[in-house]
Amino acid sequence: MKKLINAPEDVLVESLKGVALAHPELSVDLENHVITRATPKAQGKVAIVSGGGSGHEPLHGGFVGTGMLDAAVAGEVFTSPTPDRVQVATKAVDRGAGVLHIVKNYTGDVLNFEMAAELASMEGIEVGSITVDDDVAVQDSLYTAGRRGVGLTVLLEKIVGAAAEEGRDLAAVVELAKKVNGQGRSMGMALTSCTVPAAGKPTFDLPDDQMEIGIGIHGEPGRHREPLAPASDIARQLVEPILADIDAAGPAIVMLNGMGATPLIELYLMYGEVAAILEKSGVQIARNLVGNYITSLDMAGCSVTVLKADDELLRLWDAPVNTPGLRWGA
Amino acid sequence: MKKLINAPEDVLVESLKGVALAHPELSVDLENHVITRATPKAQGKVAIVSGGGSGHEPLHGGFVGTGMLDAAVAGEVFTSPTPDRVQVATKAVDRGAGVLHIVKNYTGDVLNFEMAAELASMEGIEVGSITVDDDVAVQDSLYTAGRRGVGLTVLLEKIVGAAAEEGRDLAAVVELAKKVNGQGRSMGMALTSCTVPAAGKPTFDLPDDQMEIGIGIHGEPGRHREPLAPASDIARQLVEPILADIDAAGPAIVMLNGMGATPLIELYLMYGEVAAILEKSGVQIARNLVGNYITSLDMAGCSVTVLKADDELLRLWDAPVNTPGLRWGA
Amino acid sequence: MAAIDTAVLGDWVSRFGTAVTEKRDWLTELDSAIGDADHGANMARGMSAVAEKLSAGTPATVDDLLKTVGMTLVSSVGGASGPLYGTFFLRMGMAAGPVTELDGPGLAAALRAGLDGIVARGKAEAGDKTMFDAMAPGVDALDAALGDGASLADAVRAAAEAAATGRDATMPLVARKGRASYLGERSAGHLDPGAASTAILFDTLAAAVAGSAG
Amino acid sequence: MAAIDTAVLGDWVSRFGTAVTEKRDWLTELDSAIGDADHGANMARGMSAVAEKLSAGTPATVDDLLKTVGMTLVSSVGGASGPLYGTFFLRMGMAAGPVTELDGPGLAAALRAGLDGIVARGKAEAGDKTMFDAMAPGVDALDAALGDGASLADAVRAAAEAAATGRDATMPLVARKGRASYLGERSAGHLDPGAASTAILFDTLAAAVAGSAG
Ligand SMILES: Nc1ncnc2c1ncn2[C@@H]1O[C@H](COP(=O)(O)OP(=O)(O)O)[C@@H](O)[C@H]1O
Ligand SMILES: Nc1ncnc2c1ncn2[C@@H]1O[C@H](COP(=O)(O)OP(=O)(O)O)[C@@H](O)[C@H]1O
Ligand SMILES: [Mg+2]
Ligand SMILES: [Mg+2]
Ligand SMILES: [Mg+2]
Ligand SMILES: [Mg+2]
Repeated sequence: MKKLINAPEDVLVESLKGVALAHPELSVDLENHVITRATPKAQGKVAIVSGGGSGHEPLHGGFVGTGMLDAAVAGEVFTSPTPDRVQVATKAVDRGAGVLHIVKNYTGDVLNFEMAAELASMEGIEVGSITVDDDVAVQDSLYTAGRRGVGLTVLLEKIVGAAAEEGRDLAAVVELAKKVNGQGRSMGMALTSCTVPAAGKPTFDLPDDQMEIGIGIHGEPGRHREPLAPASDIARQLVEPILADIDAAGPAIVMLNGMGATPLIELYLMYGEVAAILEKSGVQIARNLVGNYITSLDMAGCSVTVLKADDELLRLWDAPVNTPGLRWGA
Repeated sequence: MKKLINAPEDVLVESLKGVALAHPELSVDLENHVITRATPKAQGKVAIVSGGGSGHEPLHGGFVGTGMLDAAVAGEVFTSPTPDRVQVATKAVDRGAGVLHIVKNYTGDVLNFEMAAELASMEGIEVGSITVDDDVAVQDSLYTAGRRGVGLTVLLEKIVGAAAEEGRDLAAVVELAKKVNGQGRSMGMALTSCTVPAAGKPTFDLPDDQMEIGIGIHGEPGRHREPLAPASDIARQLVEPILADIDAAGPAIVMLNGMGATPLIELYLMYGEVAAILEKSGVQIARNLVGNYITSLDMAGCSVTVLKADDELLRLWDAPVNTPGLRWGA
Repeated sequence: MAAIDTAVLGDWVSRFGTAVTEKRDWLTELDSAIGDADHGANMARGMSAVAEKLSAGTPATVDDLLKTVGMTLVSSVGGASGPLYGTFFLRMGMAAGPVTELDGPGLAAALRAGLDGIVARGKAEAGDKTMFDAMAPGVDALDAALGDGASLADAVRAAAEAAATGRDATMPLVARKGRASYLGERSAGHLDPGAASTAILFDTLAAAVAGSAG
Repeated sequence: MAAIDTAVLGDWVSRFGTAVTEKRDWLTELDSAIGDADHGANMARGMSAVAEKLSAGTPATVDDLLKTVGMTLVSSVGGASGPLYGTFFLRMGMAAGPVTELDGPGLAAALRAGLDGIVARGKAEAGDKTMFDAMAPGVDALDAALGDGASLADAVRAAAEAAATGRDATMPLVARKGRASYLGERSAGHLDPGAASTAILFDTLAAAVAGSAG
């Protein structure tokens, strides 16, 4: 395992220490692994908390700041945080107007955030919750854990964060979150596995001439393994299942996301391929993000997220945001 | 070779196509591989052109925009661009006040930009030039090619870009560039080699338990190979040679840069280690950058840059910048 | 021996902690194949927090002991297994109440309550390829053995064997819950990591009961 | 044969292009060891641009031909080798002037001018481990052979041999110029890629002259 770390068990806290030193505009609770804004938002506004296992940076800690999250709770690598810590974050940021929990749809995240919401309501804090489930690699069904939450989480945190900043109430913010979740879908692929520090070796073996299609963001192997293909072919394999799942014709926000170890030169190349296919299919890319926004440690690969957008979503997208990971208008 | 590409020979142009689609605020000349601002700066202001081999993204194309570069010229991967293309960029952005060429100190870049400056002066464009040479891994000497230009280039482009935006004249901008270059130093290391698409395999072999200290940004092997060490030890090996080369006590701008394949969780951890050593040595980190800013394709590893700063540099650093790779205040 | 006291339950918890720590790499290996490579680390972290919590001394009542274990797991593990195992111990403790020992039926009822808690949280059904598939056969076997008049020691041994069989039976299943479900058909051919740790849970229970009898 | 015309020079350029393209992987391999793994790609790209440029027909005069080659290299290669080889051909052409053929001394003077151009741009000295270390011995050997009364064909063959010897002699050197200099002591033990392409340059010159004589 080749990583810039000391002991595997210290990775999370030591990385959070670096975040604290690098970002005086954030407050980092090293005991509870909670990142909040150093300057809280105004009283009476809905607060937004997200969190989950670590290893997806900049998600979620890198999206704490004006116009996006109020707090992020960082679990161990790929392990959702515990309810008591989510509750610490929830209490810390509540400004009297309730708190939205943004949860990625994994059994662990869902259960821990559920328990946290129970704790919060016991303390009289109103909690709303959205479970993001945008990954078309996974079939949705009443009898399974359902689709995973992946790339759309980034877009949702931005848009919902802007709405909360505007002063919408909790019900309206939850409503908006549901709308975004309903209109966005993602699909990812990997060229290599990632290596969980505590495990010390790659989660799966992938021969030099193979790739995984339909991976998640935790080093889970994908739905199927295929011979390595040109970027244009990979783009097709990512975009087609998305367009088969939602009617995305019209304006959209599109993210071409890197999984952590793929350099920007390749991500832009992939974006070119993806954009070409989307435009041919009637998707009109109104806004885009290209880069590493929701990663899977040191996995090489990428994912595509398409969010059907209307004027409201575009306006909220364009609203000022000031976080380590996304910043404009501020 | 596992990359999100089509044919190796098309990587550069196809990646530039993606940049063009992703960034309507930029103009991309796909024939000459030149990226400029879609809206040029005001007449009478000094323009800034940089460039070099590709494979270091976001450098340089990702730093084109208000407050930073006017144009970037992208050579083939790790190969400096040709003089005629540098000249195309120079002519395109000259607003009558002269053009600064920011050149990283590599024989190829120096020679091609030198010839480009000759072409420009033949066409009556005043060109100033700064050769960035900040890499303390390489010994400076009159009889060698001298130190390489690495991480400091990012900081210099930001600061000098802000000065040009303010309306300083070419002589003053060159003067400032020299000052920055004199006060900044960098040092890098690699956990893995990168793979040049046209070469198809890693530039060097690095066993699983070894690392390279003192690498550049072109997959050049470093000055020495060592057993893999904990992050705290690596931090020491990067910071000490910098502090041995310049007296950096007092305020500084510090960058902890990823080489392309190292995820943010590790970069923040390294930043924590580096910051601790620097603070202990009397360096007071006034501003910082943590992330992938000047990369070496898919190399895993990092570099540290320390720029001794005064009020002038900090003010220029804080000035608004609006580029794909760096953005604040805009 | 017809009943077990808090010392035996404490011994169970401690043996479980030792065993998941010893088998940590194996559990993580199983989770690498169809999950996210952390089940061993999760269980070891949780049970070492439990050991630390109990190092001051075993609580005097069964419910205090089991609820402490449950709360500690909930607040130290995270992931799916944290709330699930945490709820298991919490519900076990709530079912047992403020007693100082459990007889066979009492133990069986507490375990059944723990199992129900896991189902209430995670909605797993038989054959979903989860810890349920080791735990339900274990609890059923305990009920059956006690019903057949077996001694407590023999009954928990039978439960441990049934849990192990249940664990092994997860091998061919296609997962429908948890992370492994994302793999679809590819999840078949691997043991479920949570079923594996549950088999350890029952095995260490049998060992603790046997140890106290010896 | 005491002189070579533009057809022979055109043949040289075309042979050089073919040879660097054939040896592209080897040149890149050499550049991987002590540089940035692109010398093969650079030379192949440049010489294929030259071939394309000349496909319309060989210019009528020596200076036109060589300057076209030089300008094309400058504007298609980049890196260190682009301006260096480009300057080499540009200066060769300028020294030759608008003639239609070069005799031995004319060729030697043109090559010397090219070499001087490389030095003017790159400031390399003997032993710096660059293309200079193959080129200077080649040009010196040509002068010496012609001075000894050798035929043009024999003289360029001697030059090619000297360039190859010069290339081989770069092996133990510690680089002081170009990218390889960053490696310090670690650059010793490897051939310099630019010296390797320069040896090919002289070898194909000898082949072109021999071909025209045959
Ligand atoms: N809905 C569920 N009901 C019961 N058990 C479940 C459920 N989902 C997951 N599990 C169990 O949890 C185990 C995984 O635990 P662990 O790896 O610690 O958590 P995570 O999946 O969050 O990484 C699975 O092997 C499975 O036995
Ligand atoms: N200052 C110099 N003078 C002469 N030749 C040089 C000089 N610097 C580099 N070279 C030659 O250039 C070769 C490298 O060319 P190439 O790999 O194409 O360019 P780059 O080093 O820019 O990648 C070296 O092997 C060396 O022979
Ligand atoms: Mg997990
Ligand atoms: Mg090069
Ligand atoms: Mg797991
Ligand atoms: Mg080279």
